[in-house]
Amino acid sequence: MHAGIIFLLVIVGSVLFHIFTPWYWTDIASNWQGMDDTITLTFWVGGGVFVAVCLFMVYCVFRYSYKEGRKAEYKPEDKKLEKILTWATTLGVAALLAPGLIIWNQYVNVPKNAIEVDVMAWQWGWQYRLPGEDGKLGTTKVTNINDENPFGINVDDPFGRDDILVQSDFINLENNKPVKILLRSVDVLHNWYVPQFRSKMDAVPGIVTYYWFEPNKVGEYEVLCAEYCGVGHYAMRGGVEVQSTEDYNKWLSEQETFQDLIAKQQKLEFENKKLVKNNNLILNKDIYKEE
Amino acid sequence: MSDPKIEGFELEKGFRGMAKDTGSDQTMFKGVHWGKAMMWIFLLSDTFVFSCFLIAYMKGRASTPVEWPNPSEVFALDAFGVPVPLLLIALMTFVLITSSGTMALAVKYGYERNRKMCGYLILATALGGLTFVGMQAYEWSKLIHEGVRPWENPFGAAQFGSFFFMITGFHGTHVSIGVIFLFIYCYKVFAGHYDEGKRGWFTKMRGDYVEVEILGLYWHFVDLVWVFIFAFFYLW
Amino acid sequence: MSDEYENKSGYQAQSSETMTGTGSGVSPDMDYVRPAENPEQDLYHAHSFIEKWVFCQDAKVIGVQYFLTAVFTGVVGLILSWLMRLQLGFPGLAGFITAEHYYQFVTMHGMIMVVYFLTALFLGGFGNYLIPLMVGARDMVFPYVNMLSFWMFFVAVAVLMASFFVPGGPTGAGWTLYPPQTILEGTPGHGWGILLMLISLSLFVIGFTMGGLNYMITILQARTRGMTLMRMPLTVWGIFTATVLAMLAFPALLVSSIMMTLDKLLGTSFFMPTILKAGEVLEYGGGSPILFQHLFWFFGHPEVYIVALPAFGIVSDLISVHARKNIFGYRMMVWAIVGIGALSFFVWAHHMYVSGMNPWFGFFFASTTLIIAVPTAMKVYNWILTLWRGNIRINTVMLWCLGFIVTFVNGGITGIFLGNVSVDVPLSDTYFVVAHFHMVMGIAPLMVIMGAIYHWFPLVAGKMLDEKLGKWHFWTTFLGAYSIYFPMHYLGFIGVPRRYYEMYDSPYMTSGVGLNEFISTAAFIVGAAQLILVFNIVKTMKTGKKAEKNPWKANSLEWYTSTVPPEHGNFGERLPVVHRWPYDYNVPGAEEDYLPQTAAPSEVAHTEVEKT
Amino acid sequence: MDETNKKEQPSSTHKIGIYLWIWGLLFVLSFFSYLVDWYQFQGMLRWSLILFFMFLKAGLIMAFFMHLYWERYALVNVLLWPMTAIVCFVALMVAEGKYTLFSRLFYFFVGG
Repeated sequence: MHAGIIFLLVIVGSVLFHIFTPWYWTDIASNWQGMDDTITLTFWVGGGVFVAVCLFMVYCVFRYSYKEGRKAEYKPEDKKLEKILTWATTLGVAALLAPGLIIWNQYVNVPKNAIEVDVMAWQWGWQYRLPGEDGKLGTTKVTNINDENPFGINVDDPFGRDDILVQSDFINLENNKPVKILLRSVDVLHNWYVPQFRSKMDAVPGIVTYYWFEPNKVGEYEVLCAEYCGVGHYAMRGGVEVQSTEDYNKWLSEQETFQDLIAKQQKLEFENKKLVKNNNLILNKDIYKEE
Repeated sequence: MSDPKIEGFELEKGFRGMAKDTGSDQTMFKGVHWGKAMMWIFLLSDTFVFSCFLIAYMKGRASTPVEWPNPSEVFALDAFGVPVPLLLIALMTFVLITSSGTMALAVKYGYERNRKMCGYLILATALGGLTFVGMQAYEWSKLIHEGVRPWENPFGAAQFGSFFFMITGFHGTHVSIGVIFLFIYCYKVFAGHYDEGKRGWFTKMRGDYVEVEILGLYWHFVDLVWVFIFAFFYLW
Repeated sequence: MSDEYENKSGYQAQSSETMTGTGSGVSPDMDYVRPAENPEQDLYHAHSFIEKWVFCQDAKVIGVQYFLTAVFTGVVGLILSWLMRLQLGFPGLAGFITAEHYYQFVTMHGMIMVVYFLTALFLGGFGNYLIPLMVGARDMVFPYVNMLSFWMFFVAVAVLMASFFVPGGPTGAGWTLYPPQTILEGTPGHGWGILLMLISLSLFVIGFTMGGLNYMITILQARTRGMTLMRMPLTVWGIFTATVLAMLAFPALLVSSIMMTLDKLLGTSFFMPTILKAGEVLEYGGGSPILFQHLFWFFGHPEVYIVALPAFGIVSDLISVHARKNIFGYRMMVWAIVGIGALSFFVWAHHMYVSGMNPWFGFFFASTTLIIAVPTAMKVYNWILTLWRGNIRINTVMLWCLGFIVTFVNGGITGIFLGNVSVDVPLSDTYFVVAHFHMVMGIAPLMVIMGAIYHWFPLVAGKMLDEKLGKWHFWTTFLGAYSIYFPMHYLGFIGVPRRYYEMYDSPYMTSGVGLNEFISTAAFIVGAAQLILVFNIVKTMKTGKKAEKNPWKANSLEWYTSTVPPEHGNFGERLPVVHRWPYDYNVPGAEEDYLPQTAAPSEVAHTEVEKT
Repeated sequence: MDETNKKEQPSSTHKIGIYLWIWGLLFVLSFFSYLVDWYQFQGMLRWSLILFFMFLKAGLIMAFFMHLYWERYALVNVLLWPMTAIVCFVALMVAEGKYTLFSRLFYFFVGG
C-alpha cells in the first residue's frame, strides 16, 4: 500500500515542481518564440501522458495488489484497444512533429535582408567580421591567418576589402534586424550560443555553418560555447549587445575595416623603415662627428 | 544448398516457406549448420565494416575541393614499354576470381567427399590468394616508391593515399587471414580430419566437410569485397 | 580426448523420441511435437578449477564473469560520477579536481557506463546466462568462442583501465570522441589516453562480435522442440534484437576507431581539416569532422537501443510474473521491439541537429525519430495494461519494475522534445540532454538490472535475497535518482550548457547553485545506497533462506532446470519440450495460477487456454 | 550424439557445369568493367556501367558461389534486408558530401 502512496507523491511532486519551479527558461530575446511555444505544447501533451500513465499505474497498484485466491484476468490480446491506442499515439506524435518541422523550415531558410556576421572561433575565443558597404563578406582561408591578417581574408577578393573586423569576443547587433551567423572555426568544434536567442549551431573547421535569428530586445547577453572544445571549453565566453539602430550605427562606424588594417600596417611598416633610416642617419652623423 | 530433409516438417518454397520456417520451432534456417549460419551473420557484420569504410571514402572524396588523382593513370603499369592503365589491378582481379572459382569447386568436391580433388583445389585457392597478396605488396611498394604516403601524395588530394592504404590494407588483411586458414584446411583435408570427424585443436568440435563450405563463404566474401573496391576505387 | 566428451549420465538423443506426455483420456496425438532437428550438443566438461571458473566454456559461468567484470567497471564509473558531482555541486571544494581531471572523469564515466557497463552487463551478463536456459539449449552453440569473447572483453577493460595510469592520463575528449579536438593538444589525454581508448573499443567490438554470433545463432538455430520464435520470453526477444543491432552497429564504431587511430598515429586526415593551432598550421587538411559524427552516431544510436531493448524485454517478463498475469499484447510487444530495432538505423543524425550537417537532414531525421515514439509508447501501454486487472505482488522486484515505468516514461517523453528538430535547438548541449539520457538509458535500465538481480538471484545462487533490505535499497535508489534527474531538466531550460567545469558567476547559473548542490548531495546518497545491495548479497550468501525451486512460480524454462542452480548442460538428461508461450498465468480452469511452458496440451485440455 | 554421423549430407550437389559457367561469366564481366576504363567512358554512362557490372558480379558470386540462390528465403532475407540501412547511409552521405563541397567552394578559396 505504501508503495502506491509514495509513487503517487512522486507524480504529484513532479507536477507541483513544474508549476512552482523558480528555475525555468531565461527570457527570450529573439524571434524564436515558436520554439518556446512548441516546447510548451510538447510539455502539455507529454506531461499529460506522463501523468496519465503513472496515475493509471498507481491505480493498478492500489486496486490490484496481491490477494490470495484472486483471479487475474486472462486476456492475451485486445486488438481493438491496441488499435485505438496506436492511432491515438500516432496522431499525438504527428501533432507534435508538425510544428517542429514548420519551425525548422524557418530556421534553415534565412530571410533575404539578414546581415551576415562571420563568427570565427578558436581555442578558446571568438572574433567577428561584418560585411562592409558592399554587403558581402570576402572569402577566407585558414592558412592565410597571421598577425597582419587575423581573419585569414583572401587579399585578392574585392568583397573582403571593406569587411569590418571586430577583434574582440564582444559584438554588437542591431535590434529587430535579422542576423545570419556564419560560423567558422580554425581548430576544433565550437558552438556560438546565446541562451536568450534560443538558437545555436556548431562551428566546424573545414566548412562554414550558419543559422539565423532576429534579436528583439535591447540589452547585453553572455555568449557561451556549447560544443565541447577541450580543456578551456567552460571558459570560452563572449558577449553580445543588442542596440537600437542609432547606437548600432554609431558603434559600426567606429570599427575598422580590413582596408584600414592593411593601411595601418603599411603605415606602421613605412614608419618602421623611416625610423631605421633616421637612426642610420643619426648614427652616420655621429660617426662623422667623431671623425 | 538444395533443400534439406527434415523429419516431420514439410518445407515450402518462396515467401510462404520463409514464413513457415520463421514461425517454426527449433531452427529458423532449416538445415543450415550452426557454423555456416555463424559465418553468414559474421559476413553480414563484416559487410557493414567494409560499407562504412567505402562510405567514408565516398564522403571524403565527394567533399574535397582538391583534385582527386586519376586512378587510371596512377595505377598504370608499363607493359613492353607502353603504359597500360590498371594492368596490375586487372591481373589481381583475375587472380582473385580464379581462386574464388577453385574454392567453389573445392566446396563441391568436399560435399562429394572427394578428398583429393577438394584438397588440391583448396591448395590452388591458397596459392591464388598468396599471389594476390604478393601483387598487392608489389603495388604498395610501387606507390610508396612514387611518393604516395598515407598522409600525402604527389598526385593531388592527400586523402587518396589515406583511403587507398587503409581500405586495400584492410582487405589485404582479410585475404591474408583467409590464406592462412586455407593452408590449415588444406592440411586437414589431406590428413582426412573431415572424413573421420576428428576434433579440432582449438574448438574441440568434430571435423566435417561443411567447414570447407564455411571457409568458402569467407573466401567468396573477400572476392565480393574486391568487386566493390575495384569498382569504387579503381574505376571511379 | 574423447573421454572429456563422454555424455554425462548419457543424455538421451532427442530425435529418438517423438511423443511426450500421455494425457488421461485425451488423445496423445495432440501433444505431438516433431522430432529434434539438431543433434545432441557435445559439451566440454571442465576438469580443473581453472577450466571451471577461469577459462570456462559454460555460458552460465561466462555470464557471471561478464556480470562481475561489468559491475567492476560500473563501480569505477560511479566513483567518477561522484567526483564530477563534487566539482559541480561544490566547486573548489576538492582542489585536486582540475579542469583536465574533470573532463577525463566525464569522458571515462560516459564511455564506461554506456559500453563497458550496460552493454556488457545486458548482453554479456544476462544474455549468456539466460539465453540458453530460456530457449531450452544445453549451452551456447560455440562455447569456445564464447569463452574467447569474455576474455577479449576482459582485455578491453584492462586496456581501458590502464589508460588511467599512462602519462597524460585517460582521454578527456567526451565520450563521443569528436575530432579534431580528441587528438589535439588542449584536450586531456590526447596522447596515450585516446590511443588506449580506441584500442580498447576495437577489442571490445571484436570480443563482442564473437559473443553476439553465439547469442544470435543459439536463438535462431538451437531452440528446443516446440520453442517457436513467438513462444520465446520477451527477455530473449529483447536481447536478440539488441544483439542484431550490435552486430550491425559496432562495425561503424570499429571503422571510426581505426580511422581515428590512423589520424593520430600516421597523420592521415580522415577527420582532420586544415587546423591552425597556436599560430601554426598543422600538417592536416581536407578531412571532415562531421563524417566522424555520422559514423559515430550510426553506431551510437543503435547503441542506445542495445541498452534499452534488453531492459524492455526483461521488464516485461518481470512484470508479467509478478503481476500474475499474461503480458498484454505479446505480439505487439515483439513487433515493437523488432520495429524499434529496425528504425534505430534510420535516426542516427538526430544527435546532430546542430552539428552543422546538411540542414535538410533535419526533416528526415525528425520524422523517423518521432515514428519510433509510437512503438515505444505501445510498449509502455502494454506494461501498464499488464498490471491492470492483475494480481500484483508488491515485492522488491515489482517495485523496481514500477520504478522503471516511471523513469522510462519520463525519459521517453523528454526524448520527444529532443527528437523534434527545432525543439532540440534550444535544448541540445544543455543539461536537459544530460537529464534526458540519464533518465531514459541510465536510471531506467538500471532499475531493470536491479529488478533482474532480485528476480534471478535465487536461480543463480540458490538463495533468496532479503526483501526488507531490498525495499530500502529500492526506495533510496529510486527517490534519490529521480530527484537527481528530474530537476536537472530545469537547469537545461535555464540554458546551462553541459560539459562545463565551472559556471563562474554566469547570470544563467546564479539561481541554479542551490539546485546543483541538492543534485550532488542526492547523487552521493544514491551511490552509497548501492552498498545496501552488496550487504544484502553478502548477508544472503551467509545466512539467507535457501530458495525453493521456482520460487516466483514462473513459467519460463530457466526455472525448470534439473538442479538449482543449474548445472552444466542445464536440463539434465532430457531437454524440455515446449507447448506454449511463457505467460499463461491465472488461466481460467487451471488449478495453479501458472502453467509452465512445458505443460502439454492434454494436461490442460480442461482449461480455457487461448494462446499457445 | 555424434554430430558427423547424424548429420545428413546434402542429397545432391550441383553439376560442375554451373560453376564453370559462372566462373567464365565473372571473367567476362570483369573484362567488360575493365573496358569501361580502357575506353574512358565518362559521366553518367561510366557510372551506370560501373555499377551495373559491379552488381552483376556481386550478385553472381553471392547467388552461385556462396549458394545463396539455393538457400531458403529465410536466410536470404535476413541477409539482404539490413542492406537498406547501408543504402540509406550511402544516400545521405552523398548529400552530405555535396553540401560540404559546396560550403568549401563558396566560403573558402581553394578548400578548407
